[in-house]
Amino acid sequence: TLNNAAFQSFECDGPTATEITVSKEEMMKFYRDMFAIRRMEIASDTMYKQRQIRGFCHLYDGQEAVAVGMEAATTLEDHYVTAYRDHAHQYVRGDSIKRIMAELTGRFAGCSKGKGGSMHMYKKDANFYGGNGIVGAQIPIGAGLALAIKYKKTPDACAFGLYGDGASNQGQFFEALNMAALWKLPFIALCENNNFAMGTSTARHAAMDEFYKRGNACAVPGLRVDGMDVLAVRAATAWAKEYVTSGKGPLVMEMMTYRYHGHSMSDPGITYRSRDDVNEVRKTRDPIELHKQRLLEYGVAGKDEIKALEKEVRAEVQEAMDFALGSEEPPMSELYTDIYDEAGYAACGNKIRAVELSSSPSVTK
Amino acid sequence: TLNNAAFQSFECDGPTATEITVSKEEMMKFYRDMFAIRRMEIASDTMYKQRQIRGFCHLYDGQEAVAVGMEAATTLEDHYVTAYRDHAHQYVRGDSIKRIMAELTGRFAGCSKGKGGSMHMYKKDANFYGGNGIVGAQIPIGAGLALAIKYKKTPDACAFGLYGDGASNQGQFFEALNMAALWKLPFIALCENNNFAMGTSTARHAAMDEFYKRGNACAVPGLRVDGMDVLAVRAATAWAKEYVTSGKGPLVMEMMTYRYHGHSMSDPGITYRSRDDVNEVRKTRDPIELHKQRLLEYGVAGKDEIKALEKEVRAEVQEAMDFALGSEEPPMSELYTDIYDEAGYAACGNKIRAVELSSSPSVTK
Amino acid sequence: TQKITVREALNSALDEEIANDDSVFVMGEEVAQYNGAYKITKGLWTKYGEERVMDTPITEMGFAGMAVGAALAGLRPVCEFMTFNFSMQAIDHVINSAAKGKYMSGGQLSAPIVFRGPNGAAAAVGAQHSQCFGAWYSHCPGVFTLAPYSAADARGLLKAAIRSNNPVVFLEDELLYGKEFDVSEEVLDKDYTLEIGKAHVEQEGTDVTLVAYSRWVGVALEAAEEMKAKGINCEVLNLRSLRPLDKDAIIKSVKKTNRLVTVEGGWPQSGIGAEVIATVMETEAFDYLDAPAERICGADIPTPYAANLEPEAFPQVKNVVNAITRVCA
Amino acid sequence: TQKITVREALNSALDEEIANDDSVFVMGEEVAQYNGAYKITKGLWTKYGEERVMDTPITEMGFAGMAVGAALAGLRPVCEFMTFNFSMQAIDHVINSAAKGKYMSGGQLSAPIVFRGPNGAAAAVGAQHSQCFGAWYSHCPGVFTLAPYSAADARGLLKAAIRSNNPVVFLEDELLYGKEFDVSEEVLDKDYTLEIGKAHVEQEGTDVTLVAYSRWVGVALEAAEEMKAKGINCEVLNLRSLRPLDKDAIIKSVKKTNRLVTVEGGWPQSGIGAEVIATVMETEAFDYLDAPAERICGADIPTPYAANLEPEAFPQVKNVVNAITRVCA
Ligand SMILES: Cc1ncc(C[n+]2csc(CCOP(=O)(O)OP(=O)(O)O)c2C)c(N)n1
Ligand SMILES: Cc1ncc(C[n+]2csc(CCOP(=O)(O)OP(=O)(O)O)c2C)c(N)n1
Ligand SMILES: [Mg+2]
Ligand SMILES: [Mg+2]
Repeated sequence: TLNNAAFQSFECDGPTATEITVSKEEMMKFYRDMFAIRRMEIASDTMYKQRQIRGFCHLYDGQEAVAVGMEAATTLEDHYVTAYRDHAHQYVRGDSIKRIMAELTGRFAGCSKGKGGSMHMYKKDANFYGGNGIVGAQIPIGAGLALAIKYKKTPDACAFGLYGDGASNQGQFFEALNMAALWKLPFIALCENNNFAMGTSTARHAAMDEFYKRGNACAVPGLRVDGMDVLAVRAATAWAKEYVTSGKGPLVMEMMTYRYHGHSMSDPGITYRSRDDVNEVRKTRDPIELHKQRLLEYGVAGKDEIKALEKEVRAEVQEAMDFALGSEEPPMSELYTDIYDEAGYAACGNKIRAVELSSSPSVTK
Repeated sequence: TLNNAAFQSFECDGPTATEITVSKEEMMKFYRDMFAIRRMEIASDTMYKQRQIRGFCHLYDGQEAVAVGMEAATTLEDHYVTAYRDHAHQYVRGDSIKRIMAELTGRFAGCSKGKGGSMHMYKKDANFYGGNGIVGAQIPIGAGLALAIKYKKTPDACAFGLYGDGASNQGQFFEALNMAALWKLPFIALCENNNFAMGTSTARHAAMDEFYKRGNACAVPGLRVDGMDVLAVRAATAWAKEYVTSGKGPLVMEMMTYRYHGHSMSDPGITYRSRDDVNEVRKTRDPIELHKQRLLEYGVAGKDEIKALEKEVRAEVQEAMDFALGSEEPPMSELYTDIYDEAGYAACGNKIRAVELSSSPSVTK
Repeated sequence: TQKITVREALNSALDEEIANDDSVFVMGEEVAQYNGAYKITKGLWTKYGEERVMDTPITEMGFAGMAVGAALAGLRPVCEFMTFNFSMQAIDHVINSAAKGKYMSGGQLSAPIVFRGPNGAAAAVGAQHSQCFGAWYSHCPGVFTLAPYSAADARGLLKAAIRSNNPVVFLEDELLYGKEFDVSEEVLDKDYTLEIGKAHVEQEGTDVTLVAYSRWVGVALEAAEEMKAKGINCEVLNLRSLRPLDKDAIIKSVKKTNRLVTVEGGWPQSGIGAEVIATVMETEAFDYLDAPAERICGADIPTPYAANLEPEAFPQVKNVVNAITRVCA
Repeated sequence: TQKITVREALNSALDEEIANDDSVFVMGEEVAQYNGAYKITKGLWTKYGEERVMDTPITEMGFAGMAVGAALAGLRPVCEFMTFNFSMQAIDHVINSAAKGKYMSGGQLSAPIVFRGPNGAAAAVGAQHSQCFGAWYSHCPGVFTLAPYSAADARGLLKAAIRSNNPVVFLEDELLYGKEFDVSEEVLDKDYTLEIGKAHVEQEGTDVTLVAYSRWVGVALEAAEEMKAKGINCEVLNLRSLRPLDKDAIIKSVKKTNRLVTVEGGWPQSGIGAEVIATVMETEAFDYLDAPAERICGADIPTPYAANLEPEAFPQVKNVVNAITRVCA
């Protein structure tokens, strides 16, 4: 049974069912996935502090229920794009912690061969299009994925463009939503509202901070969801997918969630909010704790079973760390590959200019 | 007495008075100004066809009541920026038809010395900032003017950013409005809804085409106004100015209007609408005709008086045409001036590169 | 041979490519029902319907981003900017979303997209509507930048661009749209494509190399014609592609003529001419130069409106003639 | 003399200019309460309040446009881009609204605005966060483009930029923010400004001229140091200003040393090095060149993340040393 307050609808009859059917396996999988993401992010934090991960690194702990709940209600036919806070999304779309960690540490075994880094993960074979470092840019890209779905007449598929509360002010959100509405695209603009854009709270960056209602400028309905409750996310996403694939046009979803870490690894995350604020969320709204209580309450699993699973996951994450650190950096030739396709390189005379013209290598793809 | 349907408010208590007090002089001035704009635009059409005006030329006939009504409710302390359809705005801000025509014909006596052309007229001394050829760009510029007004604590002044129905889809509209709302700027985002963005009707370009309600995404109220009735425009603008200067933040106004000409001189304007459509508006909603009927009805002026005034205006426009055609083109040295200030030119070594390096002139300002 | 305009060349190329491949579609402002602001897409909406020819609102950033998304998902959008001046609102998507995606994803993503529209100065449209984006776009790896001159260029390059798996910026010139060119049967073949990255010798010559692209090839050809009377034999190289830049062709021609003048409509600083000259400086061509090369470019100013000023802001035949005369002195 | 970092130089310059002129204010993302993403605006909000130091939402196009509007109305905004990569969302306002306004209005409008922030590659931030915009911005007339290297540059140029009535793009380098430089009393004076458009000879030399800007001046200086041991005496020219480009300084130095290497972090094609070389080609400096000039640039690729690859994508001391060695061979 879901909390009644788990959904708020805007200009649509959102999901009303508070009874949810879910199998034991699913319940356990949700726990496992959320726990794995949490451990992966904590491991990233550690490795960052040890300078094994460099540059920008945006962690997802606190928001796990969103990625896991969404994925539970979608298939790999559904297209998906998010911003730089992308590790968990890469994971739920089927990539391994090993490959994610290898990317974070800049290894050739990483999901982008070590060339993308934390912000740029992709899983094309699972229709996951990244991993975009430019705030807001992923929203029209997501709408474009929806355009392709409609164009190709893929039945029952939709596209998700995920963005933060800060990104929701970007003009291109409105531009893309307007077109998605005009063309009735199967597009879900999904806002992960974690209360802050870097150090700026929603109240300071958005004149109207009920982000699920922001489609009003384009007559697009919205749905606000408790993003800390994986079952609520799953149910809402299922409803939303049904809505947008039925030809009614796009939908705005707002997931109320929270990030525990600072914005990125360079942000301590406690200048614009207090430690107490963060602890309060950890105590009262933590998605993993909440789900664990459910597992116990409904007798899905006992404490020991959960402990065992946690141990297994910890080992898996440790193994991934070891794997990443032990694996090779990309060969130097990779510097010049993956810019064009083969014909493109041929058009360049198979030469790409290096820092020194005279060292420019021959490259064929 | 105004038509009851002249205003529609959104999330605010808009103007309610249907009784309007206006002096005879004002009534005559409105007529004169609207008629002058109409004649000026028709003269431009003629001159364009004679190839005396070149390039893009966007005419304002049909929309005269907006510029004239707005100006009647504002002072030169109020800042103002619009798009490329700017001849009438230049005029109501106090420039002469002569200087406007001289600009259109690329003469040195033009309001931009012949260097701007139809789309780029400005009257800095009257706080008119153009004249912008990039759809949507004028909206944040307008909000920035409002920021300056607030910053300088100019009492009772506000800024207007005028844009078309097509421009209202631009993301920067929402971006600017959000900031204007957060910072409670005295900004009026004023949409001249003339039904079309080039050849695209509002229904085809905007998923939600009640443009006065588009501030909803930023909790900004709106007001829709009969933009063919100069008195309604004046009353609404006065109300709006009062609203935004009282510290309540910005407002969106939508003026329902119509352009008779094609989008620009290269658009015949009858592929996406019929001649009958245009004639219907001319017959039933023409702002000048409407105002003339009022003058007669309320006994402000008799037919002869109106005729005399029209004759005077026609002569003035003819004189402006003659003036423009008889005046000098800019001297060749103007090619290189007005890019930087004096210190800027000095920083360039007082040299600006010409097409041929060896012909580069010395320039000092 | 037959005569067709550049407009007809572009229109027929689009038409054939839409017909040829289900994944090709056109989107942009006024491209469908209005037949295109410059009529390049004329008749396509009527013929193929709104699924293949889509009118967009005036939201360049939004629709360019959507076009990239559609390309990533396997379609082949042709995204029209009414003019390239407006692409500044969307340039983040051209560079950050389209050009860099393949690399950042370790090769996974591919964005087979063409951004096209008129570029550079037209007539009397003022400073905001006259910018040449050749140097900006060709500065960036990951996206090719093409600039046709003739009707054959237009057909062959546009068809090649649409068929390419790499993102392409396709810079047209409004003042060429109405210009007629002779074309052979081969050019009219529905599979006629030109190789991307190859310059074309428009006219062979022995005394000086003129390097140009887009409309400026025409100016160079006229100047060459004028010089012929003075006994100077110009080789005119039409770059066709600004990235990849055909360095071999430039080097080869300079080695032959020993002199170089570049002609472009864009601003001088870090323009195309600068790159051509730097290429000569850095390669064996340098040793063959018998005189310093010269650049003829747009003046280093925003574009003025007045009819007397505007022509002086861009290369005219006389300027090219002057430069050739100096270089060959 | 005293040591200050580039960060302190920028911060103190902003502080003093805000204090000095009521019309100067700072706006951008996280510039106020967060003290700036890179702490360039640290303490300013506390000191001057939100009327002078304004946090904006993440809406580059919107706030850049608003900053231009405010400038047109007589204020002097300093508009921070968190990094210049994000300026692509706003570039239309930089060029079409700020740079061209004065010209189009026949001199009426003036936009005394500074767009500033870190530019080019930082460390390990990937392809979308590493672009150098030096060549793009300096291509365009109407806006000046400055690029400080040292703390003195940073103070003197930023204060000059804020006081200038012309729009200025001010390209900083994140990797220099923490770098300390010796500065004299003069540099710390609250009216210390540097002349816009003047390059600075960082080190006199006789054998070869190294032309660089921003962080790459440091790389050039290190290479010069290394070459000294080999008996080669380099002159290092810090451009400071990319537009106006100080051609006289380049010409003067090349006439003296007869050899030239350019060093930049941006992409090669139509970059700053290309312009420097073309300048030499077109002027009397050409006759003084004893060897062809060489460019050392960022590799012609998007920026990779991996720790082993990334350094190879940008000029290192060894590359400059190699180039000098070749040019002086
Ligand atoms: C266009 C652009 N501007 C600024 C940035 C720098 N930046 C990266 S993330 C971020 C905050 C985004 O906040 P939000 O959208 O709420 O997402 P969250 O980080 O909370 O997931 C900013 C300002 C950027 N990457 N792109
Ligand atoms: C960014 C941009 N995109 C496209 C254009 C080309 N264009 C000029 S006006 C216009 C139509 C604008 O319609 P609307 O905003 O309704 O204004 P109206 O012309 O009706 O006054 C278009 C597409 C432009 N100038 N700028
Ligand atoms: Mg957030
Ligand atoms: Mg309109």
